[in-house]
Amino acid sequence: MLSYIARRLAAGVVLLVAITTVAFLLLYAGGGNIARRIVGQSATEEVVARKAAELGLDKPLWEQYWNWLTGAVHGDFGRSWFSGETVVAGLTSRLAVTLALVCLTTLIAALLAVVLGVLAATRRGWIDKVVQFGSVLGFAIPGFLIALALVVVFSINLGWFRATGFIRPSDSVSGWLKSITLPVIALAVGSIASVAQQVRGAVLDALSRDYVRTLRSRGVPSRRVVYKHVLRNAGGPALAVLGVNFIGMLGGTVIVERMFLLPGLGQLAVNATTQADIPYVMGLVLATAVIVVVVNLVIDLAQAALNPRVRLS
Amino acid sequence: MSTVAVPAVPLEVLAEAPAGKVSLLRRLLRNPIGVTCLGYLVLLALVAVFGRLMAPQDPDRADPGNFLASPSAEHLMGTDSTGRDVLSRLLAATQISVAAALLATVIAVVLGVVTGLIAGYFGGWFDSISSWIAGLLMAMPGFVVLLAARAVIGPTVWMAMVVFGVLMAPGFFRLVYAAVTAVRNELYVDAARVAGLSDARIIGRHIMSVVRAPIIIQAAMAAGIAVAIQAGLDFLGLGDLGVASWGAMLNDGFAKIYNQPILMLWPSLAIALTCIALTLLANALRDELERAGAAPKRKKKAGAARDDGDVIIQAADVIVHGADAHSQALTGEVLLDVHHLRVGYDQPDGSVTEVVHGIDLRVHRGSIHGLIGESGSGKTQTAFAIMGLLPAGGRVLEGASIMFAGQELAGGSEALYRGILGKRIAYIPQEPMSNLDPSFTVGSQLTEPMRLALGLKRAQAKQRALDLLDRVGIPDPARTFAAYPHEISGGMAQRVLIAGAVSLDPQLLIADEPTTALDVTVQAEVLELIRDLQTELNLGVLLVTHNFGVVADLCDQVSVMQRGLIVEAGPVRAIFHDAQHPYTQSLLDAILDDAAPRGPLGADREEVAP
Amino acid sequence: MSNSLIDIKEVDVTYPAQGFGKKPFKALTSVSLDIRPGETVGLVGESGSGKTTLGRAVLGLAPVTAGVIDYGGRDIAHLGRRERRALASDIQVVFQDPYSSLNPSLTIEQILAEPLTARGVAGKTARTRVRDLLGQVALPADAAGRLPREFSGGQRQRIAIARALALDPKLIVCDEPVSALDLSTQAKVLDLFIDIQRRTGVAYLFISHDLAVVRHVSHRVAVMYHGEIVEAGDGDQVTAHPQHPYTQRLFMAAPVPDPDRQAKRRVERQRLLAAQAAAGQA
Amino acid sequence: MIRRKPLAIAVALAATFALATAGCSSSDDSGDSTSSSGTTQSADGGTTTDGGTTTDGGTTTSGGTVILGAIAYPTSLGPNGYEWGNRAPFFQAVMDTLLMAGTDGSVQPLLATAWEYNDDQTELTLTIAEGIKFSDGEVLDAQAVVTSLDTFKASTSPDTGTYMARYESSTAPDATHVVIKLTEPDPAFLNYLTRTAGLVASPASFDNEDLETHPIGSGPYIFDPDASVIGTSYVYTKNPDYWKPELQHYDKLIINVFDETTAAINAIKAGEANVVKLSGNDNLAEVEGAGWTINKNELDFQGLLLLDRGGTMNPALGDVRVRQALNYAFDRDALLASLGAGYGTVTTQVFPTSSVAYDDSLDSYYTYDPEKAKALLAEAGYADGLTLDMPSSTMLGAATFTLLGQYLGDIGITVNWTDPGNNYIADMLAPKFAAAFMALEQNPDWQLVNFMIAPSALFNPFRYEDPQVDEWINDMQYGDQAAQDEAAKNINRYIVEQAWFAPLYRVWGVVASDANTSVTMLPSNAYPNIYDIKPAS
Repeated sequence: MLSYIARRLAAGVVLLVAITTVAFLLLYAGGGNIARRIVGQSATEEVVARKAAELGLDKPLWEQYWNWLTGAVHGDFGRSWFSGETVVAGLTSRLAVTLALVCLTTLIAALLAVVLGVLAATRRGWIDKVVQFGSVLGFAIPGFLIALALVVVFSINLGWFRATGFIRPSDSVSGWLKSITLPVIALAVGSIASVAQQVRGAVLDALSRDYVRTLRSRGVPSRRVVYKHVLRNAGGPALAVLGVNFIGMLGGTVIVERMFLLPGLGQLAVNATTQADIPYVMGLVLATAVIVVVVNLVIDLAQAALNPRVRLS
Repeated sequence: MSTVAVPAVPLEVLAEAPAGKVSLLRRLLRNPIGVTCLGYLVLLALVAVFGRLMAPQDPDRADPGNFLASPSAEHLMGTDSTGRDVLSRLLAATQISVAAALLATVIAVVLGVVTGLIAGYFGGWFDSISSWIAGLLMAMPGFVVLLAARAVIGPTVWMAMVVFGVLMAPGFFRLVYAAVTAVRNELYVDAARVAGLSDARIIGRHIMSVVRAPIIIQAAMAAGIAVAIQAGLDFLGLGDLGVASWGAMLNDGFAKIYNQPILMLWPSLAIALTCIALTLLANALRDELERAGAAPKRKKKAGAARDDGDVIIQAADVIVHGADAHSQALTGEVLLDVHHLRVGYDQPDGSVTEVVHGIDLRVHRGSIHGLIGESGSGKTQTAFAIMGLLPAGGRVLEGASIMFAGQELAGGSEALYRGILGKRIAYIPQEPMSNLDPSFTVGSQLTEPMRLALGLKRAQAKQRALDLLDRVGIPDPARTFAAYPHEISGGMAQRVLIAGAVSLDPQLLIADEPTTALDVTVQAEVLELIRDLQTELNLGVLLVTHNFGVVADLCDQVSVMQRGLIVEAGPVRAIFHDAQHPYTQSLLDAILDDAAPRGPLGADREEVAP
Repeated sequence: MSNSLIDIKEVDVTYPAQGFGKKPFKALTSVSLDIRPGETVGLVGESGSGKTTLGRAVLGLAPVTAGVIDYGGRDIAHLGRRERRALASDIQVVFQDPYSSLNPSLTIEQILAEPLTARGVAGKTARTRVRDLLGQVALPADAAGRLPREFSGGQRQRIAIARALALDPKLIVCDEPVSALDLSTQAKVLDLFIDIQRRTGVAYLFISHDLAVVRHVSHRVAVMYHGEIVEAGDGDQVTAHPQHPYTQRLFMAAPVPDPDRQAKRRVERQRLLAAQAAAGQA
Repeated sequence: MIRRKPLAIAVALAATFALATAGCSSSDDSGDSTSSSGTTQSADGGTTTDGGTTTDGGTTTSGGTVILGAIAYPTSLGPNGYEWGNRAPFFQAVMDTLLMAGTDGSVQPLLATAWEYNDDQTELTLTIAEGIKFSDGEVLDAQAVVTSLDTFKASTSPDTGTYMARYESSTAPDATHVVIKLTEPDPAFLNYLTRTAGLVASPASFDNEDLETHPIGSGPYIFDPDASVIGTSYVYTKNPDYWKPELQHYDKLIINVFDETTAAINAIKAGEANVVKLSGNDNLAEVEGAGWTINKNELDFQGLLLLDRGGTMNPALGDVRVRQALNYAFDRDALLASLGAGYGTVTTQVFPTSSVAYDDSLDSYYTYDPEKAKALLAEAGYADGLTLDMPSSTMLGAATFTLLGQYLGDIGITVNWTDPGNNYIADMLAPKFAAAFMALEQNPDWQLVNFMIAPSALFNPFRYEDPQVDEWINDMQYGDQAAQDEAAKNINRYIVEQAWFAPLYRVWGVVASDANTSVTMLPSNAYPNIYDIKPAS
């Protein structure tokens, strides 16, 4: 078990090096005149040159990469070229927002999806149709439309929640809830239904298994069979979908972050990448890749825990 | 043997491999949702091809004097922020958006499918490398890659879609890879190999035909995602606003959302409808595939089609043999009295398909009643009906009576059966492996009903379970108790199931082909066990089987079933020695055990006709 | 033997280890068997005995790690893909499961024509041959245009047999070809096998777990146990008067379809088990 | 169609309906201005008195919190990131400038209470106010000013190249006097001292590791790095020891960055800000409908920069008739209405209304006259049209390029648009294009000339020179006030006639303020002085 985790993490490190290298090369290839963009339209050429020298942009590419790599190994990811803050501090504060957003959304999506999916699979009928239809709609409606509708109704007209801005939970829990509720709903709408659809399929599949009948033949009530046996067996596929959704949301929160003015990772990603804020993008790529590796590992471990047949090797 | 650890849904689809393309399309056309979506997509394709020609006005011609106009006779959908006719633009934009989505999808499909086929079929180093690259691509934050790529190659919608196609390719790779590794070992692929087909031909013919449908489904989803991503990029202002596309229109509309909100409606509708159509189409395809896949499966179990023509069986008189000396010796009370049992399945069109057409059956305490018949004769349906455990859609039809120890069970609810299942009627299934929940230990599955039904404490239940495991002849009860189902053999698993069946001291045991899945030597031991338990606990047993040897070994009474009817019933010796019904006779004739051996090659004597 | 069609000599099959730190799995140990032209050799054994592996080794689908499979004077155990393909017209197969051995998305004609067109037989000739094959297995000619799922298990097995016959092979490996079928269907299919053998002189390696079935079709019978052949000989000899303790147990375990004889058999079996246990035989 | 409906429908979550409701509730709001009462309610309801990056209404007449909305944020809060314009409040809150821009366009004292040039205008002596301390306790004296000036000169701030171009050195003869030496006269230098050049930070802070994210000055507010999120939300608290408390109006100042116009409008409607700079004027009606006040100035002109006046890259542009034809090609009123939502003034000159050189007859020197344009082109030998390579950018909005291309197409000029992505400006200045669309700031005269007209000007990448103009530029630099004014007027008229540019219109720069806040705009900066943002009395 431990050696499995160690091996997975080692493979993850190789992956990280590969990803960062690719990202670095891509960024430089597309960076254009970064120094000019940092100092803006009104700066003189001399200032541009000075900026380039300050950032080491005049050095050969391999040297820049080496410098980044040695810094990164020592935990120094440099400072943003466009905002001056250290990449570590900046990412930490953004990650706190985005992870809160994504984790809450995943949690809510998981809970609701399980309930809806199980109901849809066991009751069929209208609730099944609602889940099916909802998953299609949730998939098809652009996220910003949902976000906009939520803002117009709940924040501008009803004033229940905040339309913009993020309040840290350390400052005020109720404020935090007010600032994060609408974004979470906007994000969750898309995934609840699709995960519920997956749960439904997995539950239907598990329900058709022979052991369900055998358990019932021993007098185990069908509700208990569903919630204990079927759900556990359906849990694997559902977890996999949740994992994919989680990873997808890491970058996909950008639209919601923009609409609600949340200082999250997605917004940072768009700004940093379009500006070619290389230290930031590298940090960002690294951070997301680490999260992806960890989430995948956690999902695999959870699946192994749920399903004894999955062998970790 | 093991269908173990197959990762769920998509494989489920391909395991029930699809029928031909033609018939799938035809079936899709009969599906109202499918045909609606297809219709929309065909329309979309037409607009994509001819949109510019259909446009009432020049889609690029701006009119700064008449911008943000509301819909009017001249501009049916109004004008945009530079006064261009929105309808014309929408028609023209369709071309770009559809082409862009197609580009991404085609790239993803080609890349993913080709590599997936090669990696899955041949394995080896290509497998390792491509799997690693797929993992790498999947771990890349896709959005960041898209943005970075945009920075490198500029904001053209085509390059963005190429990159996005590459990013989506691992999805197809994994799908195809999983499908191919699953199909690679299918018997028909072996057969093709033995038939002398080249690898290219096997891939093209046999593997592709299986992965084709899942690919189409995934491609429909992928196209939808590509449409959405393209719109998302444009929405963020990261797209190519120079060309007319839905995303560019959306961007324009969003900027003017407070001035002319209707501007957003048209591209949103186009995007949403297209995504919905693609998703629903994928769903409809999947549904059709599942339906197609389910059909033969049902046949396999219920066996609707037969070799021997279409003989229609009338509810003729049942040939009932009188009691003989042996059966008279068994005079236990009547435990189960089934009268005129009919089982039917509700069909989507409201009709009912009847699979058991009114049978009578009696099981006495302390005796074993064999229900024998070929597949599809309705014997298993009868057993399920008695236990109230018919699959979804199935029910006991009006007029039937299932009296169990004086209680009417026919059509009973789950509540009615609550005190009966397990405690008074127990069940031994056919397939030992699939009847144990793979996720729980043997012990927990044994003790759960005991604790629920008998209210035993954990320790008591465990002790009882260990005793039972010992009783059914499991050498190391403690180890088996702690094991997961996949860790024990089929014979052991069947013993565990028998232990579970008798764990609540039932009066009636319903055993559905309890030894069919077992090896002969194991079968003999399990039959021995059932007989011993039956005598020991004075059980009434309803034994469902197709094997006359098993009947001869265990049964006191026999009912012969054919096509949902009992055609002949009586004491076991009467059936074997004095069969009256032609069907029973034909079955007995087919038994090979008494046929003479063929003898060595060249002996050249007549074979004994069966 | 000089007149054998195929001569399996001391063959081992070992499957490579699945993953690190696991042992390779040895499925066959020093198995020898020969089949003469036009002969049926029955191979009996329980699950895991290696009988299917032996069939697959003959077909080139299992990794032979030692020994020789002599066919027509050369070893066919270690052929390349291309050479193996050339053997297709000599050695064919009928699998157990009539559901998974036919590609569900191809029509019967496509399935049957496949081995033919793979050898370059023209479409028209192939179609005629398909009709002929369907006739040989007693299926109507209109079956050609239909899909496998429209047929019952017995019919599918007939189709599989027709496919095996398409190239006029010398040997057909029959891997439990009737064990998934109903009793009455089983008898008919077995008779078809025998009938075809009489007409074409094809040899069978007939694999089954069912002693009765094997006895019915086989000229000679071999019994497999734990990857080895423990007993071989003429059909009636092996099936009626088994010598090896395992074969004896196997013989006794199969219930006789007669209540009174089976009651006797039961007693005999108990006696045999007790005797074997006393003698310490495996 | 009324206000309850959105709730019901949005709950149903049907795509098109949700959209339609978003539409109804917004478009109806204009006629439904009572809804703004609901909006205000949520503003001064202010029940969330949460700390952190939030608003709680800021309704009090003095003290309380004010929340500003900005459309850009500095690349750094240290000298390398010093920028004015839209980024001014980020710095102005923490640091005082040496001089202060007055709302009437004048230069006012701040840290420097008096200033004086020597005769040849190359030495400027400033008198620094006494007794001021930085928020870290350091004393603000002449030496601190010198350190700040030198640090800025050496920095990579975008402004340093322009503002400090003629700065040679400075000295502190005593604690209250600073002498600045210029290499040559710079008529705009005092202006620079009201902006980034005049920012004075604690000398000790320049050695701090976190200088880029933690500026320390003597300003009315102190930056709170812990409560702030760089790039999104900047939090400042009142400096309790501020030396000029009459400039301090709030206990807390928060600047939120709105990347998305819609988010800004939503914040305005939900009452989550007090003062918001708008990035565009599409939604002014909406903003007013919410009960907010529109404060405006005209600071930028938008139009084509006809950079290759010498015809080195595209010979056609070397011909004044072609350049004039370009000016006659555009229906400026229609463009302003369509692209600028009608909020602005059409113009054909690049000098701002605040300049002495401004001449309102030059706002309509060229009219929309495609026939004349074609005639001029024909006269220049381009009767069959010509081709022009220009950059385009999604950042500047797609509609602009569509319309420009179309007008030019109408007079026979085919535009080849190239999107250089992130390198729009870099490629323009390289120079890679003969002409380009741009929005440029209309600085005070001397700055403006050095920004886009002089041979060395940044936005004169072809280094085009005209002896006549050079002469006037010389007058501006060395002449007296009257000579300077005269030269500026001449330059303005001359380059309009010579069609160095094809300006289209000046757009309103709008800063919206809620009912509780009053704002006075500056004529020369996009963002008002934070001192001029006050509780409405």
